Amino acid sequence: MRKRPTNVDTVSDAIANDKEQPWKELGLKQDEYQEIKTILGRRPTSSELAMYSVMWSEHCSYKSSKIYLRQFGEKVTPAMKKDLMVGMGENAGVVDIGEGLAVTFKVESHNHPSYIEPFQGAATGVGGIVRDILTMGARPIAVMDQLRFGAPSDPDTARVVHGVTSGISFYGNCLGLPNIGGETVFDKVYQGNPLVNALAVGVMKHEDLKLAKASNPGDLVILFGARTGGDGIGGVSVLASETFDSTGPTKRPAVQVGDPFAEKVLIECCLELFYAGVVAGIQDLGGAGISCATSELASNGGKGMKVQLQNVLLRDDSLTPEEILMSESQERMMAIVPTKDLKAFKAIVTKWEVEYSVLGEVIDEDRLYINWGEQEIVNVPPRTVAHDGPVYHRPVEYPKYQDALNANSSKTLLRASAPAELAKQILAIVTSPNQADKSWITAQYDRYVMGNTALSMPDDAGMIRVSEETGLGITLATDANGKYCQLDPYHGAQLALAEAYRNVAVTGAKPKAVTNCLNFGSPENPEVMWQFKEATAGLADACMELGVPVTGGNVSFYNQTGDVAIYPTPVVGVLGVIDNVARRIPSGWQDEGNNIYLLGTTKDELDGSAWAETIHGHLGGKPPVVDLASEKKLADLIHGAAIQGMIEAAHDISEGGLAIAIVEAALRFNVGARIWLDEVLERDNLDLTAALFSESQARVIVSVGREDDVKFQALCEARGVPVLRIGVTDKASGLIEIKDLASFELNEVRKGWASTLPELFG
Amino acid sequence: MKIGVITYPGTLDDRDAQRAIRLAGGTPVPLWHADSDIKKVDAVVLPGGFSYGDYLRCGAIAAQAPATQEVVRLAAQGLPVLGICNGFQILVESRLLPGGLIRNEHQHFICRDQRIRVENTSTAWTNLFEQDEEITIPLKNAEGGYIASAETLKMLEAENRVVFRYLDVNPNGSMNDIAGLTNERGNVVGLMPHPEHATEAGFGPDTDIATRSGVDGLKFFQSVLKALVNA
Amino acid sequence: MPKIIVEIMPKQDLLDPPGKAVANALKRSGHNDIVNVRIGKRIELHFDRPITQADLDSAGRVAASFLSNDVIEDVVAITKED
Amino acid sequence: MPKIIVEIMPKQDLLDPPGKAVANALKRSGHNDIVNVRIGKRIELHFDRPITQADLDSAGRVAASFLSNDVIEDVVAITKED
Ligand SMILES: Nc1ncnc2c1ncn2[C@@H]1O[C@H](COP(=O)(O)OP(=O)(O)O)[C@@H](O)[C@H]1O
Ligand SMILES: [Mg+2]
Repeated sequence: MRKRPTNVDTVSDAIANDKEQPWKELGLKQDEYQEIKTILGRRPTSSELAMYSVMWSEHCSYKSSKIYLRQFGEKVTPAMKKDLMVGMGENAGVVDIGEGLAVTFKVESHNHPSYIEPFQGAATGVGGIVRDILTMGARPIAVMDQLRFGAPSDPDTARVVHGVTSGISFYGNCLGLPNIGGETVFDKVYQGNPLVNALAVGVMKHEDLKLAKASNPGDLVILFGARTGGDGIGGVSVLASETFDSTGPTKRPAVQVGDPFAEKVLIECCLELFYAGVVAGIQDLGGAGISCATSELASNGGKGMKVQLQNVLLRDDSLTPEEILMSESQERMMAIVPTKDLKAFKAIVTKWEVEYSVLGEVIDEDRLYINWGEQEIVNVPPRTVAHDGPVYHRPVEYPKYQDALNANSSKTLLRASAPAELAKQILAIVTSPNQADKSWITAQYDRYVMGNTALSMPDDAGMIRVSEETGLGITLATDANGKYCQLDPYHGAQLALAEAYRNVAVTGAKPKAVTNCLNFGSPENPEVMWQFKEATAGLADACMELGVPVTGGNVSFYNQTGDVAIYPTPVVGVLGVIDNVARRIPSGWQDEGNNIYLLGTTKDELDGSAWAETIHGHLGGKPPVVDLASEKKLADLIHGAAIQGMIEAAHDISEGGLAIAIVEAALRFNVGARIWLDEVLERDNLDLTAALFSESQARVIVSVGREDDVKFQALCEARGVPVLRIGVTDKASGLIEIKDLASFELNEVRKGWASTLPELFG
Repeated sequence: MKIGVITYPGTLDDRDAQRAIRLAGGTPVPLWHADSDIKKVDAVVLPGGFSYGDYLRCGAIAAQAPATQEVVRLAAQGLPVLGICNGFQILVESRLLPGGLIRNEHQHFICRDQRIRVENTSTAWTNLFEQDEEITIPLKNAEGGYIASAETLKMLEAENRVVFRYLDVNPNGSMNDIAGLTNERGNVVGLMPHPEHATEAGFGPDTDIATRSGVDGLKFFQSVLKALVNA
Repeated sequence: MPKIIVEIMPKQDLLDPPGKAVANALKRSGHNDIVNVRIGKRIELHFDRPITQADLDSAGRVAASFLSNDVIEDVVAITKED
Repeated sequence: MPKIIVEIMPKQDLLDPPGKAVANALKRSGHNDIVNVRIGKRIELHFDRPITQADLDSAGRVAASFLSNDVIEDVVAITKED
C-alpha cells in the first residue's frame, strides 16, 4: 500500500510564509497569479493554486471567448426565449418541446486527448457529454459524433481513425445510447489536430429539471460513482513533486481511462435518485474534477461549502490533495443531498453497487473550506474560482492571407463539357473520402438500442421518438464546413447553421434550438481571434434571423501545430421537434414513378466546393451566398407538405451539389431515376458543371407521388419556393439516367462509393 | 402470459424486450439480476447489452447472478428461455447452450440489418415460422463469433439444433454460419441478432416497402405465447 | 505487493481472431519469422498479505471455474510473486 | 513449438475497468482476501525454428512499439519457451 501523504501546504503556512510557486508551469500568467494573491490577501496554498490554475484555464474559464459568447444570449427575441427553460451557462440548455416534456442537448470537444490516445480520448469524450446531459435531470437518449481527421494518405491517420471510431463505438454502445448521426471529414489541416466532438441529447419531464447548485445550508455534499485515481492529472505533477517526499509517484498519466459500464450504472442510479427526489443539486465531474464541482455548486447557489478531502474514496492512497482536487477520473458525480434524505440516497446507490462518500456540507457563508484531516488547505470565496476568472480582450487582426485567398476564385478552373468527362467527375466526387459511404464508421455504432430511432445514418438527420403514447419526437443534425469558414468565417458559420437547419427541416421536423462547438486555432494568434469574432457574430446573427436560440455549446482553442491552425470549424447542431415521428420523411426514394423536384435556385457557386477540391485540389474564393429567408421558407414548405403527407422523400443539397444529392437519394434504397437538367440550365442560366456541382444554398430535392403533383406545385408557388420537376423515380431499371449526359448503374456506383473507406482503413 | 425480462447492471435492451413482449400480446415482467425470485413467470428473456461491461468474457459475470442461476434450474424443467445477444452469451457461459462466443473475425463492433434463415421451427420460440423461412432482423455485437469443437458442431448439426443461420454475409466469422442454437429439449434458444428490434413498424430494419418497417422479430414472442397456451 | 498471476490462452485448435489480426499486421511489417500469434490474458490477483498455499489452491479453482471458460480457453500457468 | 511470450499490463495509475469488474465479482462470491485485480495480455509469438537473441531483441521492439500502447500500458515481461 502506498502511504497517504501528510506533509501538505496549509492555509496557515501560506499566511506565515510567502514562497516561490510554480504558477507558470501550471499555465497561469504573472498578473493572474498576482490577482489570486490579491483575492486571498496572501499567497495561495498549493491546493488553492491547483484549483485556480485549472479553473482559470482557457478550457474551464472561457477567458478568451467569453466576450463573444455573450451575443448568443443577447441577440435573441422574446419569441426565441419562449420555450427555453434553461439557456446558456448551465451544463446544457433545456428546451420545452410540449406535452410536459423537455429536451436537453449539447455538443462538446475532446480533440486533444483524442490525438494522444485516440481510443480512450474519444471514449471519455462521449462519457463526459453524456454526464452533462444527465446532470440536467434528463435520461440520455442518443449521441452523435462530429469527426475531422487528417489526410487519408497520411500514415498516422489510420491510427487516429481506428482509435477514435472504436472508442466512440465502445463507449456509446455500452451505454445503450443509439448513435443517430454525425460527420466525418478528412483534410490535411487536421493532421496533427483531429477534431472529436460528441453530442448527447436527453429528455425529461419539466418537473425533473435539476440544476448544479448548492443553496441550502446543512445539505450534504456527496461524491459518488467511480473512485478517484491518478489519471488525467499529468499537469499537476509539478505541485506533487514540490509537496511530496521523494518516494512518491512523480509523473501521473495524462490520459484518462473510461469505464462505460460504470457510467451506465451511474446513469440508472442517478435517474432513480432524481425520481426519488433526494437530490437538491447535482454536478458531473469533468475537467477540473472536484475543484470544479465544489466551487461551481457553491458559487451557483450563492453559498459556501465545508469539505473533508480525506473522505474522497481513492484508487490510490498516495494521491496528494492537489492531485485529488484536480483528478479527472471519469464516471463520478457530486450531489447535494438534504440530511433527511441520506437514508433513501444510500439505499438507491447500494442497490446499484455504486460507491459514495459524504465529503462535507453546504454552509451559509461565501466561503469554500477544504480540509485535509485536521489541516486547512483551501479557504477561498467560491465565486472567484468558478465564475470570476480572468476575461481577455485578445487582439484581433484581419489575416494577411485573407484577400489573396478570396481573390483566388474557382472561376479560372477548367470545366469539362464532354458528357463522359462530367460523368467521370461525378464518380470521382462520389467515391472521394469526404463524400463516400460512411458505413465503415457508422456500422460500428448501435442505432437500434432503446427502440425509438425513427431516422439515423445515412439519412440527413437523426430522429428519436420521445413519447411512445403520442409519437412526439425530436430531430438532430450537425454540420460545419471548415473550408467555407476559412474563406469567410462570418458566413461560413452561418452556412453551417443553414445546413443543419435544412437537414432537420427535410425530415419534416420544425427546427427549434441550436448548440455549437467552436473548434479554432490559438486565441493568442490575432488572426485566429478575428476568425473567432467573425464566426460567433455570424452564427449569432443567423440564429436571430432564423429564430432559433443557442442553448449552449463549447469552445476548443489551440487546435494547431506550430503556427498552422486548423480551418475554423464551428460545428453547429440544430434540434427540431416533430409532433409524430410516423410522419418522418426519409432521404431516399422508394416508390416507382414518383416525380422528383428541385426546390430552390442554383447559382454558379463552386468556390470551396467538393468539386474544386476533388477535381482540382483547389480552395479559394468566396463561399456560397447565405440566404436565410429562403431557408426558412423552404423549411416551412416541407413542414407544411409533410403534414399533408405529400412528400415521399427529401434530401438536402450540400457538399458535392445536385449530382451527389441525386446519387445519395438513389443509393438509399437502390431505386434509380431518370433525370433531366435542361430546364434548370435554362432557368438559372448555368453550364453543366454548375448545375451538377454548385453548392448553392437553400436547395432540396424531394420526391412526390403523381397524385399530389398539382397540389404540391401549387403549395410551392403559394409559398414562393422555386420548384422545378427534374425527373422521375425508376425502380426497375437499376440506373440513374441523366439525359444527354450519362447513365449510371446503381450497383457499380455503390461498389465504388461503399469501398472507399474500407479500402483506406481495412 | 407473463414473460420475465432480466436486467443486469449493464443490460441495455431490456425495455425493448419488454415492449416486444407487449406488442406480441404478452405481459412483460421486469426481473432483477440480484433476486433469485423470478416471480412465477411463464418464460424468460435474457436481453442484450453489456452485462458487467462484458469484461473478462461476455456474459461470464452475469452467469453467476442469482436470477441466472434460478433460470438455469428452471430451464432444466422446461421453462422457455430466450437469450438475445448478450443473453445468448450468458446462456453459453451458463452451459445451457454449448460452445463459445468470441471476438468478431474483423475485430469491429458491427450493427447491420441481417438476413437469417430459420432452420428449426420446433422450438418454443420459433414455432410460428415456416421451415427455412428467411427473415431480416438487426444484428449488433462485437463478440458474436460462434465457436465450438468439431464434435460439438457435428452433434449440433446432427440433432438439428442450429436454429438460425446467417444468409448473404457471415457478419462475425461464426462457424457453420451459426446465428442461433437451441438445447436438446427446444425450450432454450439463444441467438446473436435481435428480434426485439424488429417488432414495431417504424423502428425496425428497412424493407423494400418502407423505411424501418420490418417486424420479422414479432413471431419469436408470439411463438412462445402459443407454446405456453398449448403446453 | 504479493500477487498470484493466472495466465489463460485460447484453446490451441480454436480460432483466435485478435491473434490472427496481429499476426497479419506483423507479417505486413516484415516479421516473416513469426508464424503464428495467440493472444490470451494475464490476470493478477493482488493480496495485501503474504500468499499461502491455500490461496494458490483457491486461485486454481477460481481460474478454472470463473476466470477461464474451458470450452474455449486453457489455464496455462498459475504463479505467485511476492 | 518455440515461442516468445510478451506480457503486458495496464499502467498502475490508470483505471482498469475489466480488473475492477472481476475484483467485484470475486468479492461477491466471497473471495475477500483479493484486494485488487488487474487484467493484461499474454501474447505468444510462435516460431517454427529455435529462437535466437536477435528474435528476442526484435520482439522487445515490437512489444514496445506495436503490441503495447505506452500511453496506457507497460510491457512487464518478455520470455522465451522452446
Ligand atoms: N462520424 C459519424 N458518426 C455518425 N454518423 C455519421 C458520421 N459520419 C457520417 N455520419 C452519417 O452518415 C450520413 C452521411 O453523412 P454526410 O454525407 O456527411 O451527410 P450530409 O450529406 O448530410 O452532409 C449521415 O446520416 C450522417 O449522420
Ligand atoms: Mg444532408
